[in-house]
Amino acid sequence: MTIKPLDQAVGSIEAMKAVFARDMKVAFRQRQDLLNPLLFFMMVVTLFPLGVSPEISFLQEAGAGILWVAALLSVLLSLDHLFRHDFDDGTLEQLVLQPQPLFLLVLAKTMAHWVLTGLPLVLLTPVLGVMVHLDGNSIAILCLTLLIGTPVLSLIGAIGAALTLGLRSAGVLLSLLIIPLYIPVLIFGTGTVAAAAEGAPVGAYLALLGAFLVLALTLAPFASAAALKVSLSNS
Amino acid sequence: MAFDSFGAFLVMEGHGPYVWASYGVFFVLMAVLMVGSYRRRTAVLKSCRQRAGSRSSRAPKPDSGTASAAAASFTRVDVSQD
Amino acid sequence: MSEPLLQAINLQCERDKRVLFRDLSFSILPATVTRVEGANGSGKTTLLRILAGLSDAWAGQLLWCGEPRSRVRESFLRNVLYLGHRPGIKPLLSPLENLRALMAGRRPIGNKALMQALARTGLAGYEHVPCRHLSAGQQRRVALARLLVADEPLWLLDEVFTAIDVSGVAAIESLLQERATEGGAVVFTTHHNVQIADTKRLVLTPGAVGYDD
Amino acid sequence: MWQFFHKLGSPKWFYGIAARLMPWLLVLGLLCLGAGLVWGLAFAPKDYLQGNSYRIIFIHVPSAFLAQSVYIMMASAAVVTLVWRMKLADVFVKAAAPVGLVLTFISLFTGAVWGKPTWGTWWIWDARLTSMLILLFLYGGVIALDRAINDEKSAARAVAILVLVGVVNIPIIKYSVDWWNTLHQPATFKLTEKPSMPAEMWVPLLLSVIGLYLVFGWLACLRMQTEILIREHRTRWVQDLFHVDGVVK
Repeated sequence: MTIKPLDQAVGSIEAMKAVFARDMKVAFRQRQDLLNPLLFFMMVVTLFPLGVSPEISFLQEAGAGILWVAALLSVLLSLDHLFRHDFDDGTLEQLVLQPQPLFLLVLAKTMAHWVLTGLPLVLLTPVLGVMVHLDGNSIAILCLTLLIGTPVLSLIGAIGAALTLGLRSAGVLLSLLIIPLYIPVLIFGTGTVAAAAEGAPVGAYLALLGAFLVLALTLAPFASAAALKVSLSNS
Repeated sequence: MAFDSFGAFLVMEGHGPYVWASYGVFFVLMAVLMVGSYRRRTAVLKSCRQRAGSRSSRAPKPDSGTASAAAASFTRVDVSQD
Repeated sequence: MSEPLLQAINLQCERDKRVLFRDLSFSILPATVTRVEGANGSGKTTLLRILAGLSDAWAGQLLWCGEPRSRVRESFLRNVLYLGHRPGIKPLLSPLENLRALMAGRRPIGNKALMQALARTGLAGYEHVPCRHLSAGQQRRVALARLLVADEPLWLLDEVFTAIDVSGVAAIESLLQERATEGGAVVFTTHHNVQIADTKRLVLTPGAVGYDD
Repeated sequence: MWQFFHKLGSPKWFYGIAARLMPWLLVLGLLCLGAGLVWGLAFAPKDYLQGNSYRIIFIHVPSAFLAQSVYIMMASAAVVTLVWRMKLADVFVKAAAPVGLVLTFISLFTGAVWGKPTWGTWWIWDARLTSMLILLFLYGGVIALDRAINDEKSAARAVAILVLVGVVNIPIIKYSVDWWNTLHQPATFKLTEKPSMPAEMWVPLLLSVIGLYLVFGWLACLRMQTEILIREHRTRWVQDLFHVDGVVK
């Protein structure tokens, strides 16, 4: 008596859903961790009026940039956890051994990461925008750029998180590797708000940010998946 | 020659410090890089040579990478011996 | 004799400039139980990770059903179940949620069967308790519950008996035995004194490698 | 063809070729570089706008140029590492990255020093300098990652992935920095862009670029040899390098 090799596997979409659902569930069991990036975001923004100047004119001019930098740093801070817990408890090994293409599963994980960190940051932005005296139009544009930009941050960051998995001082190394790659998104994110403040049309810039997102969506999961395999092979 | 004298060449109409600082940094860094790389190879070659020498003088081992582990006894160690 | 599931030809592994094993050739046939043996550091875990497709630190050939493994990777992954040192259990989730998540990508199974599997591993009543409140042995039992519902023809089990009590070990022995008579193949490592009839032995000794039936 | 490819990837073969090539690379490289720099420093006419400070161009441009092409070369090697797993490719990446870092630093430093007499300030957030600064970060990241991973094979593949991700980003970074630059300051006059450069200026510039390329070739060969010796010191052919008829040389 033998068992015939199996050929039918669970579809990729179903598998992605399961990965996404598990990450959400784990995150909501530990709600405090969800608040940390948001608190960090608010604190970094608070540092600028205190450290530089609370003058309305300065804040109006620098506000969009401050919020973008703060959002970027909070995403960066949260990236270290993206794969680390899974790596420590062995879930990641099982993920890599799933029969579906790994880059899709990684994409599902990255999407969960964005929903849990990027999206709350965007939702919090109007409040902080008012605190740095941005006008309504600028706040709307800023939210829009963050909405398109933060998924890019998560996608690119996942590559760094996968590369530095299991290394000593992974957190600092992760920032070193990833910050240079964040620069284009930052430039266009804040640039769009600045252009809008001057009354220039921003459609083209938003489209460009969208192009970044599409590019990151198509390429980054492959790089993250390859990096995950390398990191696991090394462990 | 674009300059009238050697002195003028050094001063470069006031731009001398900038030009010479740039060239200085370039030469120093390139020299450090080149000499450093060369000396590193020399050191590695030396250690390889020593290894080759020690290997040819001793009986050749089949493979140094796979030393067999001695059987462990887990008997207690007498710490008063020294 | 049936076709081998997994075949290793002249497998060699080098880690940190140290050769763990070389010229290792063997076949894993259906309906067999193979025990990988060797001292600490002889490369048992590494071998299982290589066989599972987790580690790249190898040279040689690995065939799955007669074809190079890299060419049939997707089908290979569907047909192999690997349980490692780290059992893949999320401390924040309950045994039921963990088991469901682990099966989701391979063989989605209804709640009833999952509950039954958990009950049969001795976790009845703990199905909804977050795993971090369970003992190490109980957490491992959650991972082992997969074996009760898994349909993969080849199981690679690394140190499955760790933290399992005596009666549990006996139960797992008979589970593996039964799996082999059903036609599945099992490769496992352990330092426990395990009695499974007709166990093949794959002995890893530094430098030289022996394989006897 | 395949045999040739294999031979190309063999460290032993490369070691021999490099040893034969290196003297030529060094001598020709130093000659070109020396000729270009002496010409540029002492004989090229002075620039009518910037005066003598423009003579920094003869090291600034070659090092900036090379710093960028070294990264492109590393990216090509990274593809080879990931696709064909050729050992030599990752030896090259490892050997070249620190050289690229130093060249990037030189171009940044000379750019900053050049800025002082030209713009009246040491640092200006000019598009070129900013791009080079980001390139410096990219090099730093590559080297840091390589140092952090102990296992040679894993390090090679991880670094290859990072270099490739970086090279996809370089044009995007360059484009966005250019755009950012026009947004924030109307273009003043650029350091290295001249409407038309007389031959007495561009010939020495070309000479020093070629010279620096050759010197880089020498450096890369040298550092790759070192890395190969470290990795292969246990193999037969390395041992044989030191034996002639059983006697240690």
